[in-house]
Amino acid sequence: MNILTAKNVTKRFGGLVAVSGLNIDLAQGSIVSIIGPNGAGKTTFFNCVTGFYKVDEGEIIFDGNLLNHKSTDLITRMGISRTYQNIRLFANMTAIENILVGEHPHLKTFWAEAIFRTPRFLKEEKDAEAEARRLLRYVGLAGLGDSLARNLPYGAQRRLEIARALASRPKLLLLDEPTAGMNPNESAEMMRFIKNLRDDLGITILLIEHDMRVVMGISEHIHVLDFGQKIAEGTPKEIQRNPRVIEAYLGRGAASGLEAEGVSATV
Amino acid sequence: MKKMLFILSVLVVASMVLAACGPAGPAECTDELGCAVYGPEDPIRIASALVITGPDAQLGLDSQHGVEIAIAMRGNVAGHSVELQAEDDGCNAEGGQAAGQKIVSDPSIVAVVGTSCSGAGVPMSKVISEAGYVMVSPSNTAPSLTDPAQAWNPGYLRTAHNDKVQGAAMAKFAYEVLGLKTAAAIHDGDPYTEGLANAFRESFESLGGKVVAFTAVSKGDTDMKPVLTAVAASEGGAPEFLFFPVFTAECAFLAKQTKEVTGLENTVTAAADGCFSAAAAEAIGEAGNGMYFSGPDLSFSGDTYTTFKEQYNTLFGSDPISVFHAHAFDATNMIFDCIEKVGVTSDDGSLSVGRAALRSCLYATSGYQGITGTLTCNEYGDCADPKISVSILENGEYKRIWP
Amino acid sequence: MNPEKKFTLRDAVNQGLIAGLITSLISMVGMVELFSKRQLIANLMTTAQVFILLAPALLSYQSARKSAKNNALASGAVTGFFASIPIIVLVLLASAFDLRQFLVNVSPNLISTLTFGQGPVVGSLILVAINTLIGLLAAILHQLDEKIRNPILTGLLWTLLVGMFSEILQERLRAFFGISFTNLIIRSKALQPTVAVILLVGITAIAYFWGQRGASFSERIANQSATQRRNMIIAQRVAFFVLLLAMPLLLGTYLSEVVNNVGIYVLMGLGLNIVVGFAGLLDLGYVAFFAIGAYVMAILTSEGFLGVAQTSFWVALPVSVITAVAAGIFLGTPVLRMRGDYLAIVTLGFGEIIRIMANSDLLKPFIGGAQGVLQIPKPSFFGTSLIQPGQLYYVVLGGVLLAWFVSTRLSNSRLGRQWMAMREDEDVAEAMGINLVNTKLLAFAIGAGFSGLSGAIYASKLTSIFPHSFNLLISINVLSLIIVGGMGSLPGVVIGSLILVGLPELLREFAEFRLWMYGALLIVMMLAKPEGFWPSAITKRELHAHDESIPIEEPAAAD
Amino acid sequence: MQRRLQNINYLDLVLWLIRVSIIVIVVWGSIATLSDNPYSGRNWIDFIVFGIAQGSMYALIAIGYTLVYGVLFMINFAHGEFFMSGVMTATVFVAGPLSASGYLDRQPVISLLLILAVSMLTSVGVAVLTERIAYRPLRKAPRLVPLITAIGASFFLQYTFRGLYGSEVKPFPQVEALSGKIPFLGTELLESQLVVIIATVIMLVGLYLFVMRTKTGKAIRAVAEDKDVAALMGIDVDRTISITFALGAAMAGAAGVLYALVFRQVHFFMGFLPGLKAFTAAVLGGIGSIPGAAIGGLFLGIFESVGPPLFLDGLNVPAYHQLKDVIAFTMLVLILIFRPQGIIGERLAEKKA
Repeated sequence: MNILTAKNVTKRFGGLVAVSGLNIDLAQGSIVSIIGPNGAGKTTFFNCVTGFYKVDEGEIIFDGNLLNHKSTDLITRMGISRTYQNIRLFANMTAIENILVGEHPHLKTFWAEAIFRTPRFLKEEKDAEAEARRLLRYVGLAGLGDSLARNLPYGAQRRLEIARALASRPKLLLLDEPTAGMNPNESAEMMRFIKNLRDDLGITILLIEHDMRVVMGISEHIHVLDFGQKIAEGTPKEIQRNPRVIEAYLGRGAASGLEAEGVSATV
Repeated sequence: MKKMLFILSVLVVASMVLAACGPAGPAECTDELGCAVYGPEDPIRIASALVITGPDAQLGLDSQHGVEIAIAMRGNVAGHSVELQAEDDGCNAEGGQAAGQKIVSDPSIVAVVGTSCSGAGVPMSKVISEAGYVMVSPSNTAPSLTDPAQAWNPGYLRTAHNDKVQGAAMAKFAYEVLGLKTAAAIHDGDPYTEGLANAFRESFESLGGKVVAFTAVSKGDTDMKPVLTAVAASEGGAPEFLFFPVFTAECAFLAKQTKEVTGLENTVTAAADGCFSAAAAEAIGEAGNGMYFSGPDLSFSGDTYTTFKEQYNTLFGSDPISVFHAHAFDATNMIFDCIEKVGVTSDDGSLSVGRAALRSCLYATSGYQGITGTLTCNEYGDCADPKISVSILENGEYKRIWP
Repeated sequence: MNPEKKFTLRDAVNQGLIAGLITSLISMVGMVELFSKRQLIANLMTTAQVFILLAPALLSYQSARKSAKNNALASGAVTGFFASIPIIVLVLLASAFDLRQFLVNVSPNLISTLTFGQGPVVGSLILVAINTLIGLLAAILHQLDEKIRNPILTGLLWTLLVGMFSEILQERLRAFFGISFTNLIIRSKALQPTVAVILLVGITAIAYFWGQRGASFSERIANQSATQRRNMIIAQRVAFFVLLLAMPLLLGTYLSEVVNNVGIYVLMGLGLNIVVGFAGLLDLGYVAFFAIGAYVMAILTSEGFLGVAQTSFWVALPVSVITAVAAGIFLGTPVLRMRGDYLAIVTLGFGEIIRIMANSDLLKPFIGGAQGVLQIPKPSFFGTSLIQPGQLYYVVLGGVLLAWFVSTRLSNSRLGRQWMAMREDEDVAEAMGINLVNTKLLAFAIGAGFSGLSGAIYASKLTSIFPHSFNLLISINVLSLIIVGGMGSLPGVVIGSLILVGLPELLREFAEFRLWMYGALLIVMMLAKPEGFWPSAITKRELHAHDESIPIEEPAAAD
Repeated sequence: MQRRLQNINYLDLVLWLIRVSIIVIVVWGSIATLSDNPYSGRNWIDFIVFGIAQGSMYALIAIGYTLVYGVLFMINFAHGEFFMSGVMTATVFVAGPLSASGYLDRQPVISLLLILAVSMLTSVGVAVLTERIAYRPLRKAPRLVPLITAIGASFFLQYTFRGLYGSEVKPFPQVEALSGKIPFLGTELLESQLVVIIATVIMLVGLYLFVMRTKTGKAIRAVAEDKDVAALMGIDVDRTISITFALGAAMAGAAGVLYALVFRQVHFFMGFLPGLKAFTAAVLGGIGSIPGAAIGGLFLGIFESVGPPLFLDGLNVPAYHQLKDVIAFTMLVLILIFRPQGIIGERLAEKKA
């Protein structure tokens, strides 16, 4: 069964077509990668899925629900959660506080209960904190709960961001370049970690990645984007042999440096 | 920070402990509101609560000088010297209330001269009256202050004229002296100017004239031409007389721009005492030629005023800078007269002034000869001799022409 | 401080000239002259002299701090010396020409204050001598050991403070100890010289011994058992509350009035703190809700012709608050999608619109227009009308405690974290499932509620309200006090209100320069101490983001 | 989930309600006024002319906001004070003495140029100092911080100049050569107003060409686009920002003199309200765009002058001119809510959103 179906998704910025007629199906419990050169529309697609951008054409269906006109917070509540290419933690909050914010969709007490410290509120806060500490341990940051997010080392920040995304108990996790800036050892570690996420928690994972070793190592299925269009899809093996992919990559140089989508999104 | 707090609390606690050994109570007093009691050597203490800081400071300082001269010229009151506690009313409600609270927390103060601004007078009148004190304002003009249905309180009197008087005087001048039948009035949303403009409108209409436009600008406006154009185009035709009792800045804009608006070239313009000062005349410049200004009659005469002016010059190095010094002088002297009337001097030379007695004495003032005229207080504390004069501005000089 | 940058003689000269220019500026705007009448120590020192010497002293201290140890004293003296140059230029210019026709405050009186009444030539020499001396003293002070320096600074500060507030102190001392005792200490609003010396020495000594003993004291506290510590905290709290409750008795009528005014602003500050400090939404039209609370209270309770219901204070109070909350939601809704500075400007516009409407002839039949609403009764409590400031104090205190309580509880809850997250990064907060609409509206609504409560108490305390009391400056004032105290910090709100509202109330001269000082304070605080005097933990973190180093050690890998 | 959906609807509902009610008031008011028609055609032309003259000044001040916003993304709240400081200083030190000595009437052109120069130089000096002391150290701070500093700078400057020159209204001398009236479209135009309009057009065009054509202008645009890249290209960012402030302040200084020519008095508080209005104008036209500031200024000026009689007279609002600022602020709010990119702005606004 498909957990996410994108049908003919198109997103334009002025004259620029960032994503054009994209079709992507995601099977429940799979690990799927989106790859492509800079400016191919990968992050834009993530932003469309999470409701940060409104889709111009086509539809995105998650778990049987149409996402097109839903707001970002609602989509998160439905079970999609993400990380960012350039880590976007709440830098001045502690690690625990970051995760607690992530748990937000599952906290049920009414805000006024906080004023009176109702037993329900106290219990919920206690449970939330315990859950946050558990997640912190799970991503291997035990004992760092009270340090500020921005004071954490780079790799720890990446993992904290994933912990924060996990806190909302997603069914689908979108990871935007989870191994960017990591050395081969760290990347390998992250790959194992991502696999465990799926195997232990059953979360479907969609990732954007440039590191081909990571992509080929963990993906069960790969979509290749270029100029906002899908040029290929298939298993890692198929993709490696696909001439269009090779041309897209080798013909125009390897992918490195800043991704242009982020820029086009803000200009 | 914590250390500061600690030391502070040590000081506070120390003063608490020491407070236990306070002084003895006051002398005997039969007045229902209590008495102000002074030892044989103590000075009588009165307070002033005038606006002595901020943009309106000139107004208040001028009045305060009036009080100080009254004290200096009087010398001793009932055998005691007089000490002035000068407070600031800030020209706003909070300032008036705070000054009032400060005054009533001092039992040695017997009476107050103040406030300058009506807005400060409203809450202060309440504070002063509730505490059993009495105040005489030299420059509050708002009608509400002596209206028992509004803000009047039993401890409040004033020697300044009620706005109703000034508005009526201007209306009378325009209708009867100048013989103009249509008029317009513009205020700027200040309670003072709005009250004056309204009083003018009522009087002018009751005299039989027609107010073709009654409108307002905002403080800080500079471009008055749209509003003036609208006035010129009012249904009853362009007014023959335009009254804008606003303060200097807006007054000068209105005066200058009236001349530039088609349809108002021949309209007679007039303002009130908010724009009646040397600085205002300078700000208006040539555009003010032939413009009328109403204000309290400043043609004070008599020996007292001559002495007063000399004193003012020696003490403060200038001629009076505003219009209410004389009212303050009279207010202070009214208070002194009543202290002498109701104060009880005991054998050892100490003086006790009953507060209720002082109040009723002040309210009973009748035919008092002050430098602002003959003052008689009505039952709600309006004591001013309602003499309003109208002056014309010619080449930067004010010339009194009416009455 | 900056070892990589050498502090040269030239820098010391520059510091001196800057100090001199600052002093000249405060002289030219009239602050020195205004304070020349307020004596600090009888016949010896006026507040004006403190202002003249403050900038040279501070910058000389700064020079000494920055320069190498062996020439610190010289730097201080040089800075002090050069600080007098711009002042002397001003003095000479003013003696040669009549500057007064251009610069209204350069009066003979000012020049005489600047030259200690000795004429331009002798006076200038004295000025040079004194400034150099002050510079040297400041440098010496810096060279002293911290254990001695801090007590001296504490002593100086407190003596100056007592001197400044001697007028108020005089009144209190009279009330407690009688006139004759008071006259020993303070006469004609100034501290007696001997008393000043005793104070200085005494406080310095106390501070010194406190500093000496402090270490062992805190050690003893650290050694206490948990229950002992808890008992102590409880005891402290009880003592604090008793002190709060006993305040009016200690303060007397006038100071209670001042405290009430401060309290009104604390209440507003706590509200704005939620909006700006917690949620990060800069609201410059905050006065609108204050006005709405005040007007609702006024119209509902007034006994005058504008009153519609003549209800009691306690009935009108919740109505005022609810109206303000509704207004907060109503005005908050259209601006929800705006951020940062746009939001600030739009809310400023709202504030002005509300004020102009209240002042307009259009609404005059309903809310009195320029003439305001009069005859608002003071609150009564079981039949007693709370006329005295000392009684009203408890109403204000109740309001402040309520707002404080709600603020603390909310900031430590899920909602508090939502606000924090939203302040940090709105997009990510939304992606974490936070509904921005609700979260922002809650901040606006609760902030508006506190402000409305404050306005309602204000109206009833003042017994009359005028639209002019609700101008933009109130919003600026409240914003300033939050910033001075520390954004997001509750004790900061109190400190800020005491400094910005209480101080000008007590030192009326300051009233003239209130806004000037607010302006200067806002700039200086943002440059030097953006976290405020009593910072909240989170703001401190945020503003010193670039100062801290990141721990290098990475912890154990995933388990 | 149902509740969430309602919330979104609630937001749109409120926005729609605002839109509809404003349109109803405006349309109804206009129809009522026009059917009643208390004003002649000439009156309407007068209103528009007054509006254009006032709007020109808004436009000149708005330039400063737009330039600084374009470069720093910061609302320079103190900009109105730059406007005030220049003309106050020029009035006190130059215009007053020149007028007293009679030189002003003998040599009006030289005198005016002198006044203009002093005003512009003072404004520029104040602006550069303010930028150096209060803004530059905060360039990396969170975004609210410089805004708060700017508010502080605004009040500090206002009350410094009040302390220096006093709180009274200072008269600016009437220039005889500019006090006549010129017939225009069936009404009369004041010469001073004509000077304002012409001077504004000249300065705006000059500034536009400067920013578009010169090297410094290109540097400004590069810094506005991306500070880091500009720095890499060898542009001195700090200096460019200073120049931007100076340019804006020079325009404000000139606007101050024009203001004084028309209204003939100056005051320490005179910068505050025009500053706010000019900001409104800048937003109206699309902040960051120079032609936008010009169009926004004119639009706001005309709106303020024509709006109250057109919308409110017919509704029988008493003393409707009091509500002029309500109209201006309402417009600001509406623009920011419904069209934050302004009338012609596009690029910068989206960058900001």
